[in-house]
Amino acid sequence: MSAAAARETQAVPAPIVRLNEVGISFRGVRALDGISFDVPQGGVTAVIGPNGAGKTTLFNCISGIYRHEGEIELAGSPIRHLRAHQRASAGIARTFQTPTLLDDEDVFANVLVGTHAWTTTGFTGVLIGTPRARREEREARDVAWHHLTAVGLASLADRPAGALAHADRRRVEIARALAAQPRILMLDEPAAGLSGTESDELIELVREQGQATGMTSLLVEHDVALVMRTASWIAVLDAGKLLAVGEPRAVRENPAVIAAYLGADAEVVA
Amino acid sequence: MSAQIAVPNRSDHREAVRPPSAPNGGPPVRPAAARVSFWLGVVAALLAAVVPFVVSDYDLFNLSRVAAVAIGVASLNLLTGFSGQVSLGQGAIFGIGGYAAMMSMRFIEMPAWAALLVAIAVGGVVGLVIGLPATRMGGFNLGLLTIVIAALFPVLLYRFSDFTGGQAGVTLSAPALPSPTEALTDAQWLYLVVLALLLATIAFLNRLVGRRTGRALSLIRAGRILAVSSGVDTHLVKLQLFVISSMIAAFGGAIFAFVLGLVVPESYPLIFSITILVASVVGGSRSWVGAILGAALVVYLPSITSSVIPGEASAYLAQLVFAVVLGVCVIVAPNGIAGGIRRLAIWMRRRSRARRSPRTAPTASPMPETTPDREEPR
Amino acid sequence: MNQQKRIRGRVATIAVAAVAMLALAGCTPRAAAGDSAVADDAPIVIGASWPQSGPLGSVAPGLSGLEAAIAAANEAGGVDGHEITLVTADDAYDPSRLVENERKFVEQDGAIAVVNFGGISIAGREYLGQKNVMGVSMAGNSPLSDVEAFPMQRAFWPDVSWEAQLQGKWLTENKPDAVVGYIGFNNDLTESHLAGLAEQGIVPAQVAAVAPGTADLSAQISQFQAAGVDTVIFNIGAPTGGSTLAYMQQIGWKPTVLLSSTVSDFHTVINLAGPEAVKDAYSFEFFKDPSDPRYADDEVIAQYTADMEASGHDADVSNALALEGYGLGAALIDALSRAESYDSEGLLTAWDSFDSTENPMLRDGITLDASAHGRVVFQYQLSRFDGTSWTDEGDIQDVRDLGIVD
Amino acid sequence: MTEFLQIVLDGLMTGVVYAALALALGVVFQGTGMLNLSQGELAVVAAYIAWACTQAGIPIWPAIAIAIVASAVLGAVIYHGVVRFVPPHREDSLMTLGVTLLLGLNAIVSMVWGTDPRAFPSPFGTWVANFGGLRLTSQQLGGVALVGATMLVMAVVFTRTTFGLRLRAVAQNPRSAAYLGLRSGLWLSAGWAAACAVGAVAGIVAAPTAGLSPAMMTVPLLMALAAANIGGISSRVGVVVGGLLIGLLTAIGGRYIPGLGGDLNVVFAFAAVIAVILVKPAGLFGRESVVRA
Repeated sequence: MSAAAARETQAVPAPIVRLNEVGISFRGVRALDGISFDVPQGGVTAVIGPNGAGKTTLFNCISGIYRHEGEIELAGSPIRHLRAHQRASAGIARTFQTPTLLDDEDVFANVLVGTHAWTTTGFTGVLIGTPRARREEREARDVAWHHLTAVGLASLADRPAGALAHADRRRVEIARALAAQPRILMLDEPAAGLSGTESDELIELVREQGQATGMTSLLVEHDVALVMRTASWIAVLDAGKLLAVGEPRAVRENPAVIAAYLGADAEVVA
Repeated sequence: MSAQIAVPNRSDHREAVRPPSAPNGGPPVRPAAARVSFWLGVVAALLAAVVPFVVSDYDLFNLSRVAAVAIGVASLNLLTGFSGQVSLGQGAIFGIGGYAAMMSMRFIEMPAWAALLVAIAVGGVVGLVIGLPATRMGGFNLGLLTIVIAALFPVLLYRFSDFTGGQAGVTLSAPALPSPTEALTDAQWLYLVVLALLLATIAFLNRLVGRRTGRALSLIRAGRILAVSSGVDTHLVKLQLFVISSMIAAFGGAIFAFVLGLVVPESYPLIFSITILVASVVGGSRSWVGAILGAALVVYLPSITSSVIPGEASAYLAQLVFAVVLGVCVIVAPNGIAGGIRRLAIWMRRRSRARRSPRTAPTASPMPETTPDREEPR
Repeated sequence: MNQQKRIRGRVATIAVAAVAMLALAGCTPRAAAGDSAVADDAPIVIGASWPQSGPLGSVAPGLSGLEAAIAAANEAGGVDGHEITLVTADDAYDPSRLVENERKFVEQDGAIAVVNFGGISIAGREYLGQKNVMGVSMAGNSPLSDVEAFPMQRAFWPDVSWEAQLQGKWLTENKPDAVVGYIGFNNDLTESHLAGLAEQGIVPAQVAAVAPGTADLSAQISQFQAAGVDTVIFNIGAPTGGSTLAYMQQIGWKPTVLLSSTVSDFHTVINLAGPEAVKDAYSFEFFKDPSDPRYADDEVIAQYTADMEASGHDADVSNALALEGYGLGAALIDALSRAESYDSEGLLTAWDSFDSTENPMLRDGITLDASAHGRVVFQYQLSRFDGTSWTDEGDIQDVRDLGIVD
Repeated sequence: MTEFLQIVLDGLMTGVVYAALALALGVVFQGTGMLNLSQGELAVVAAYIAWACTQAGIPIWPAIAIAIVASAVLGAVIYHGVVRFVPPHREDSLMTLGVTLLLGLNAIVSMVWGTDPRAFPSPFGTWVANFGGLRLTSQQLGGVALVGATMLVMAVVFTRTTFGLRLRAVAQNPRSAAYLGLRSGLWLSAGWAAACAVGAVAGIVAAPTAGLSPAMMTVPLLMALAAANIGGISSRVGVVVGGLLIGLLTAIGGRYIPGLGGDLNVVFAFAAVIAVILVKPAGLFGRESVVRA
């Protein structure tokens, strides 16, 4: 199926993110090739695929870490020319495969840094302490506190982040990403290293946030069962190419997906 | 290109997330420990202000030197401790500030305050020039770039001796900051002025790292990917950081020159720049108190060890002791003396808490390897 | 466990208290600093801030010599019954430590004079002037001749530019067509030296001004050779001078070599280069070298050696700098013995009235003389190295007679 | 032309010392993340040990062997006794530790052997090779041979032996090496030992020319830092080429660029370094790490 055809058949009414022929090569190896699909506004969209399919690379393209080919639109405006930090300010937030925290700062500070994306005070504003800067600071702390409470870690606010258990690190990272008040939140394998209930709780948390604010979640995940339970829209990558995109049921039944991705282990999906 | 992106509906959903009523009493605004250290800082500052009426002019001279060096160390703390950029050239910028101030006083006959402003401005320009390539580098490369600047600075001072006075440097025929009143000697007045400037610098820096800008620095320190993904324009922030840090270093250097009454090339060899880094790390690079402690250590320790240790090879034995003390500090207190003291304080507080409620407390669990040592002095 | 913790807590408390005590003990209370005039039998205090470590740690033997001279004088009953107390401190060739030391000497020890080694003495001139305390530096740097602006500062070695003029004069007379190459440090000593040469019409065709610590000058030597240099003037100390001479010897390049007096001693140059490499080099000398075989039976050197050994500095005996420090000490004692009062003013007046005064450091026939420049040595002996020893060439030359200094 | 070639040769010969020192820096940096500012002083210690051995009547070559072995042991001891206590990500602490080692070793050398420069006999004799108007001293040729041989040995050890492979595994990723059952501490101290042995060769090659003194390696260390940068500190070939390049650029810059002279010639070399790292931050031979989250 050609990319254009895919778009035609799988187009969604109001995409928050629209990928158009996104591609990238590393030392001649084609890591992503002509990826085009839409991420619908709201809800949870998952990107799945075997190891090395290019899922994290795709995240890095969307968030602007890599210079990529093709165009990406966020809420209808092209963002290809925007650098990573500008895309973050435009409303793209993300987490990482292994949670990266400021280990020597406390948990609250770790969530507070997330607000950087939507606050604007610069060096001069901070030094002079304008009323606007103070208002913004107060607002940032409120938002950070809200999300820290939401992930259930308020009681650990003054603990150093370096001393947290893995599950709590994930939570702090998600609280940080939420504190950025993104329009789209990209979660890179949020369930890795978590128990079933823990990961369900996390996804539920994100989903609630999406319902409250209209935020879209984009998820890279290995746990196919989890994806099938939670995602309303799924894109499948294999070896840098888009295999299929659509609703979970449609994807599950797509023969190309079953052949390439699920292979012999097809019953996992069922 | 402006970082301001039109994001419709942004404010709408911000309203939505506003907590209806902050649970648990809302975000922790200022922990009790910070309040304690604030008052401790006030007491220390008051004590420092009383000192000139107690000790001799000679001691005041040394204390003034410590304060001036501390400003330089604090400027490096901003760079190294708070944003993770290790610079080995801060001593050269310190020296450039000294030369800028002394030359504008000596040759253009500026008043001292104007000379300080000139030093700050020159420091800013130098910071910009270093910052432009430096923002593209990190770690090892930045270390090299700055070590070159430090190594070349004294050579250039000799090379352009018509301008810089060569070995004789630039001297003032009268104290840069003479006492305005009979009641205070020049040394007392100078000390008080330098102390006030140090405290003002620290207040300024503390403000800078406390709010949004400080968070940007923390993100940069944690890594470029995290920083840009969180919306930090790392190039811009690093450039601003270099400019600000260099301005403060030059400011400290100008004050140091005023304290000494002269600038000569031998004051700023490569080892001086390295010493500033040592002071920063050993004192505690994420603490302003650490900057003062580090400065005191590098100013006092060599003289103390060489006066305490008698005998033929005393100078090198003193150097050995100095090196061992520094090495032990680096290993025992990875977050510097200030970090070590903080850790001790936390440990003692926990211990007393544990003693009060022996059942509930998980009793003196070994201290976590990393403790938050964001200092809020004063 | 609990016991252990309590002990640890106590240790911490004690440690904090101890640090606070130490900090306080390090300071001295504010008190009216007394007059620096010396009571009847009180010791005369002289401070010496000298590089004993750091980039110029190798000049430390100079201080040993000074200490030996003072110790010997005290052994002999001091000056008119007054013992001389020499307070020393390491400045690691760091100007701010030098000033710190000087302040300590003056404000806490009551020193009437401060002795330094080198160019960084410039840093202390202003302060000593304010406090009216005499300063003596070993250095030959030209800025230290500025007695008018800094009336309390004196220097012991002659100005380097004078010797440069002697070299220039010698070249014009003996080798008028010389193509000169110059090797020196990249500091004001080189500047003063080149200025002195220019005064006599000598402009080196090639100048290598290198950073201290540079050792490998093979590229510079190639450049000299290619430019047809046939005379090389060295004003560069250890290790560069010695290793460069050795390299020239090895590649078989033998231009006329002129060594500056302060870089012509056995200890730092000749032993390093090997005597063969220095053979037939010229130097305008004013001080003796205790390592030079020609002084093996010299009485003054024997006395110097005995004094060094008596004061426990025998390790440095063979170092010419130690002898120069000894000479500086002897000059101070001589001035003190003639001083009318044992304070800065008295010492300074006496220092400014040397008149054909003998000094153990100086070569035979050379004496100390007072002058308006604050310098005290004006005579040089042209010498040639014969492979084992420096031998005299012609008579002693006096820069005042030659019109180099008025 | 002859002069130019001669200066090129002289520059390259000087660069040999930088190359060896830079190689030592690279090995330590890769293993422990430490920019070891004391590497030069460690080389000085080695040279003094060799000299002390000759003073004690041991012939020059055995003395050199003893010095190299002693340096290796010293390196392992320093890693084991001091460096391993500082975590690899604390760049600033590690650099400070390097400074304290530098000061401490300098003090010890000064106390034991004094600060006066001493003549260090060339192990290669004092002959000169002349060819086509150019000349090389025995010391220059021998230095090249010795450093070259050392590098060859290093290359063989690193790429052809299990010892070297393990060393590289640990250096590149101590944590995953631990999973493989390699005791990273042991291997990292082996890395330090190897680095200090190479550094010792640098010191011994430099000493006859420079004259033995505690500050002998200060300038070469600076040049080695530049060499490591221009070539890429992660590449063993890179640092060696970098060292030769820096020696060459310094010599040529001092001769042919007016106004640089013998002290600012480093400016030219460093300007080249900065130009290179702006274009290629990992250095000429360094592997560009692909940005990954």
